[in-house]
Amino acid sequence: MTEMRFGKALGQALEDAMAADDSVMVFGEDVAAAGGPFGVTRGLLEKFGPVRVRDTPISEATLVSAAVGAAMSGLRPVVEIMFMDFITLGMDGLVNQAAKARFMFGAQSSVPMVLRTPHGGGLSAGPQHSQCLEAWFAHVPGLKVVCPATAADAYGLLRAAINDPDPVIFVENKSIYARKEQVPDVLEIVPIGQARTAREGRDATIVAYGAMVQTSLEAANTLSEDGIETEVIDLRSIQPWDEKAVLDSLSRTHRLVIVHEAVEAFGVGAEIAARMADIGFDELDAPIVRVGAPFMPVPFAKPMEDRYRPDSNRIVDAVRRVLA
Amino acid sequence: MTEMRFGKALGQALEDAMAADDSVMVFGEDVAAAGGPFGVTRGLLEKFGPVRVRDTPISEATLVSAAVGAAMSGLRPVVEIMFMDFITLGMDGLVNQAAKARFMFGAQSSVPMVLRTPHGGGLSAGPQHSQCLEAWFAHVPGLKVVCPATAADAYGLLRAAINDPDPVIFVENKSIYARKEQVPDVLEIVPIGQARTAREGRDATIVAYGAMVQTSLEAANTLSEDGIETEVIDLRSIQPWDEKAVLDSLSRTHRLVIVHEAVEAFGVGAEIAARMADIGFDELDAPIVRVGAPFMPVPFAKPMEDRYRPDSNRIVDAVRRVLA
Amino acid sequence: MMLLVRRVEERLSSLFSDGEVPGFIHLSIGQEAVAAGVGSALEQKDTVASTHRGHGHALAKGIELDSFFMEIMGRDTGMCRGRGGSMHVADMSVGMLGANGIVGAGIPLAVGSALAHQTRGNGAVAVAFFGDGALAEGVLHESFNLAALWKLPVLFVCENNGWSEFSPTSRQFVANVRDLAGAFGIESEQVDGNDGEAVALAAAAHVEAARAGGPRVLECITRRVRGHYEGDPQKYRDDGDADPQSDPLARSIARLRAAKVSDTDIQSIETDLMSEIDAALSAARAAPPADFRAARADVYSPGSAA
Amino acid sequence: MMLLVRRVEERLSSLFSDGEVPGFIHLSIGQEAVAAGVGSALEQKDTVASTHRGHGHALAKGIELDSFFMEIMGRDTGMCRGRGGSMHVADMSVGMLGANGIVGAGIPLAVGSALAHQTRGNGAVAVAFFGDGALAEGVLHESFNLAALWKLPVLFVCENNGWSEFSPTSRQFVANVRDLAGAFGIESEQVDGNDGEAVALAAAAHVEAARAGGPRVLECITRRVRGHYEGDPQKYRDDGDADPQSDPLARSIARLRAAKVSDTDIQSIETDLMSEIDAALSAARAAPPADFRAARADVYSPGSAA
Ligand SMILES: Cc1ncc(C[n+]2csc(CCOP(=O)(O)OP(=O)(O)O)c2C)c(N)n1
Ligand SMILES: Cc1ncc(C[n+]2csc(CCOP(=O)(O)OP(=O)(O)O)c2C)c(N)n1
Ligand SMILES: [Mg+2]
Ligand SMILES: [Mg+2]
Repeated sequence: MTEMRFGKALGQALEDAMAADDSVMVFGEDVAAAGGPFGVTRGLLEKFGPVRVRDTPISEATLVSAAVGAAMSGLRPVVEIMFMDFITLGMDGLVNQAAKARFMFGAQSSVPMVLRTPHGGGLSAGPQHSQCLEAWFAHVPGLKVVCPATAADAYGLLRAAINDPDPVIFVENKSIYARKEQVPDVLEIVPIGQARTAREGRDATIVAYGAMVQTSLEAANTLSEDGIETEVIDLRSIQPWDEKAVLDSLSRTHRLVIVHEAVEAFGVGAEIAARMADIGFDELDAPIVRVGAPFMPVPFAKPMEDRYRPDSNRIVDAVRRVLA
Repeated sequence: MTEMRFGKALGQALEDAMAADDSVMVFGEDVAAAGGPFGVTRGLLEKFGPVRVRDTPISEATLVSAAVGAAMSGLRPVVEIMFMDFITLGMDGLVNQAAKARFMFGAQSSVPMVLRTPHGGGLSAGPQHSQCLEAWFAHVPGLKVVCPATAADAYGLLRAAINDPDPVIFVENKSIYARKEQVPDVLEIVPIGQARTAREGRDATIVAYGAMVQTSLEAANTLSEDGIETEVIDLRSIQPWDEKAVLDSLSRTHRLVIVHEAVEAFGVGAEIAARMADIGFDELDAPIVRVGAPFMPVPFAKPMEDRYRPDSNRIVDAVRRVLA
Repeated sequence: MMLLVRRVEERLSSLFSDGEVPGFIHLSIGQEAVAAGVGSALEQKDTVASTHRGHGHALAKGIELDSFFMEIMGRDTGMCRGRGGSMHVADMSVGMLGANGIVGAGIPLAVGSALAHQTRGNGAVAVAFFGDGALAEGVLHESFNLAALWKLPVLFVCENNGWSEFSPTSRQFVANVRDLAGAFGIESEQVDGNDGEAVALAAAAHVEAARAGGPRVLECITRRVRGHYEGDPQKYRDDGDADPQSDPLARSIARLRAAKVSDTDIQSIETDLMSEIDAALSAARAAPPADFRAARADVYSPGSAA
Repeated sequence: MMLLVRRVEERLSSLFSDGEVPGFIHLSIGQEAVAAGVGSALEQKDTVASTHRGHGHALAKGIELDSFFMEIMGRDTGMCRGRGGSMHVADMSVGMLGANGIVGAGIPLAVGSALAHQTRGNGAVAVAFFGDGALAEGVLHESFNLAALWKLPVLFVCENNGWSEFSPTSRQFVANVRDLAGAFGIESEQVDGNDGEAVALAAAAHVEAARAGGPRVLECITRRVRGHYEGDPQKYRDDGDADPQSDPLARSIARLRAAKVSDTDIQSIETDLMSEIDAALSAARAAPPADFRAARADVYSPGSAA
């Protein structure tokens, strides 16, 4: 095992993917010379040169669509959108072009592109620099959506995303870029679509992704002190998501809590809950409870933002509710 | 009662709103001289002149944001986006500006704008002219989302949306523009956020909105021949949605089916199901079943599109499933 | 090529009236010289991103006629297996990256394609076709800038037919293409888009310049003879009938005659074409309908998760 | 005004280092002449849409100092009740439509505001501030076109400080502002953005022209003295130290001196200002923290459904 930061694992994945495949290129605002706003792409320009690693103007719409066009013409572009909030400017390329090209052209070709983007709060960055918008993309047939919770998965899923023939939205929680973790000496590719059991437990299932996996594990530890053993499923991949893993866990625990940092209403958790209220209905011994952000923009002031983001107390309360 | 087309009711609402309030203005691509791609805005230019009714260039991003700026400066703009698919180009103005302005500026002002846009298939218009993307907006705190099912509501909800101090996304199903209906002689404003019981029934509840309300009523009639009486709740408003009306109905029927034309996965129905699997759990006697489009882009060829769009057979099957 | 596009679209027009073609179709009758002229300047490895009015661009890039008709008529054997229709005709094998239902969307796609060509060093050029209406979309600006900044091998072709749907260009866009391109240091040229030879010559020059590195802009002034879409009653329009002198096809035939091509030869080209079209149409009519299950299975690549 | 902006931002810089200001802050030190000069040309009814670097624009439009500090320090009594912070300072009562976290987003907002002014016939002008980095965003193009087409009363002010975050303008944008505006038939002027008087004069002329009908563009060449955000180590930068001669504040003080304003008078302005700032800061420190429940209640208008 070695110690590695979450952000560094991403950079390593980019480096290894670029070394393995000439057609992988990286572009985005300040990703080359400056090494990225969060340092993820540091060193790539020096290693792979200015043809394959490019700083771009502030033109999100064209960056995204150019990635689509490049992917249709033999490259595997990895484009970065500096904050997920700015993806509002690049929706057409993703939704009307990348997502549909394979289907709409009769499977003549795929669009092997990756869009990396950070979501989430914790930096007092305010309402336009903190949003979690992944639910939008999960609703769009043709896109895949991934969100790693650990450094090992950050590496493994990003490698998988780059290898994937279809467009992948790769979401990184910005509050954990600097977090250090133990990772295996040899990092492995992690297939898209398979959840991970982050903790086993018999009493209730928590489904989470991204930074909230760690928060859920903290909640599980707290609950464990009272003899309540929760299983924590790290979804890893949101579209497709591992329905079977969730259903299997639910079939053992019969109680379900779903956690994400995104706004609760109409979020990713809604689909998981809805699906389990259908195919998992007979397994349910209690209401399905979601823990997400309240229905409001992300507030700036630190105490407000702290209260806004789901924390382990809220998860503990939710688990207690499904066990009541 | 008089006969009126769905599209005409919308035009009437615009006309009455403009007559009632000088600050209401209408703009969009080909809405003035040509009267709108579906004829909804026909006659407005002649009645209210080229200052208040404007044809625009094809610049969706700027049209949406200009509506926001205009609404911050004393107007009540009604902007049209010709097909909902093109809203991908105007997301920033909606999500980062309109939705957040009131909150983010400490409630100094609201953004009284309406964005009208048609969704849905049925015209063989293909993957980029048929999408139902309302779930995206329902996930964004600060936006309201409305989708009428009848001509009377088309009128009443559009008047309410224009009067509303907050930004409203007004979604119109394009397959019913030309449908004729009986409407009261005097059309009334319909408050946003209140569902309508389109049909009473004791055996199961169907929740639907937009064009699918009619399809659900057809399904209910079919079921009624077998003695199954379904209640059909027309949601009317998606954000906010009338949780109480749905819960009340569920508390009587104990069985729930949710129907929309949008893709089922991560759609509006997911939130309703998730919410009922939480607060309505004790009322549920059966799995919650959703009927929506399959997880694929809207196909072009007519037989494929027909199979893609939910029809009353699929709704009948779903109701039978929850009654099984 | 012009003749092919014309006759194909005339046939589509009557098929549409007869209800054999579903959805919206946007014909380029009167504008064929643009597609044919630009197409003549391209190699197979070059790529094209097109518009909602893309039949001509697609045919000129070398797509196959049978599967074209099949697509527009929604058959399983259509080039897109009946999932896209008229607005999405595409054939990756000949570098036709697709007609596009989103105005302006082809512009940054072509820029991306050019980025791939440049990065891979394959000497190919990407072409973006777009109408005068698309001039108002912000991606044009972003794409001009990025292409100029990175010296990408891309040719921007503005097909200026004077109309955006039901509105004349003058009520849509105030800049002219040349000044706009010039602001980005991009060389541009305006040509008579109804003169096939002029388009071909200009396109050849600009394609080669773009291939050598750096974007070019070609504006082709042309005329939309039909309505915006088939079935458009065009009540908004009173710009007179098309001047027969300016018809690109008539001009090109006149040129052939002037070059002493005999009427019989011209007639035989036409006859061959018509029978090709007839054959394609019969094949399309006989083709199986689009396959829903196959479509459902093609949202993602096989073997990939989902 | 320049002095106010400078001293306020210097104070913010030290507050930020001390951890009293959360989040990101982008200072306009060295660029004050733009805000002050343009602000001096505006009336109360005029509106301003600004950028992430908007403190100066806000102060110059007449926002109140106490609630400004309170906002940036996240207090309930801040102008935005602690929900927006530095990147969202706004005061509708003085026509300050907000700083903005989205590069370029203020441009079409100002166009919309100008549309309201024109439609209501109230004789007001809207101003869009934006940086050189925003030149690459497509909304600029769309907004130039719409404003020119509709002859809207809007002044576009490009604050060109040579940098977009960590990248120089030359690696971002190839067009120049004048040619770009010119392509749309919009008159523009480039001024020394570090010369308060020059900015004020030019702004006054263009604001009045815009008021009479039709957009104008003013490009102000200036210098970002600090990093992109506070805490930016600026390793990427080697464009030398700021030339003290070009400092807008020093120049404006020199001008005052040349106009025979005495050092004591200048000193007393400064002293007054500092005590105003001290007072605002004390008030902000004493102010109650932002109120979560009130925030939750303010997503929609009261009484409206939700
Ligand atoms: C983003 C977007 N906005 C609007 C439309 C609707 N629309 C289709 S074609 C068209 C006019 C396009 O005009 P132009 O680019 O000149 O092409 P032409 O039809 O003249 O070939 C419009 C507004 C669209 N398809 N996409
Ligand atoms: C749409 C969008 N893209 C990217 C960013 C990140 N970002 C913030 S400021 C900035 C540079 C802006 O440069 P410029 O417009 O010149 O303003 P300056 O910082 O120089 O005042 C960038 C890229 C953003 N906030 N919004
Ligand atoms: Mg045109
Ligand atoms: Mg700058």
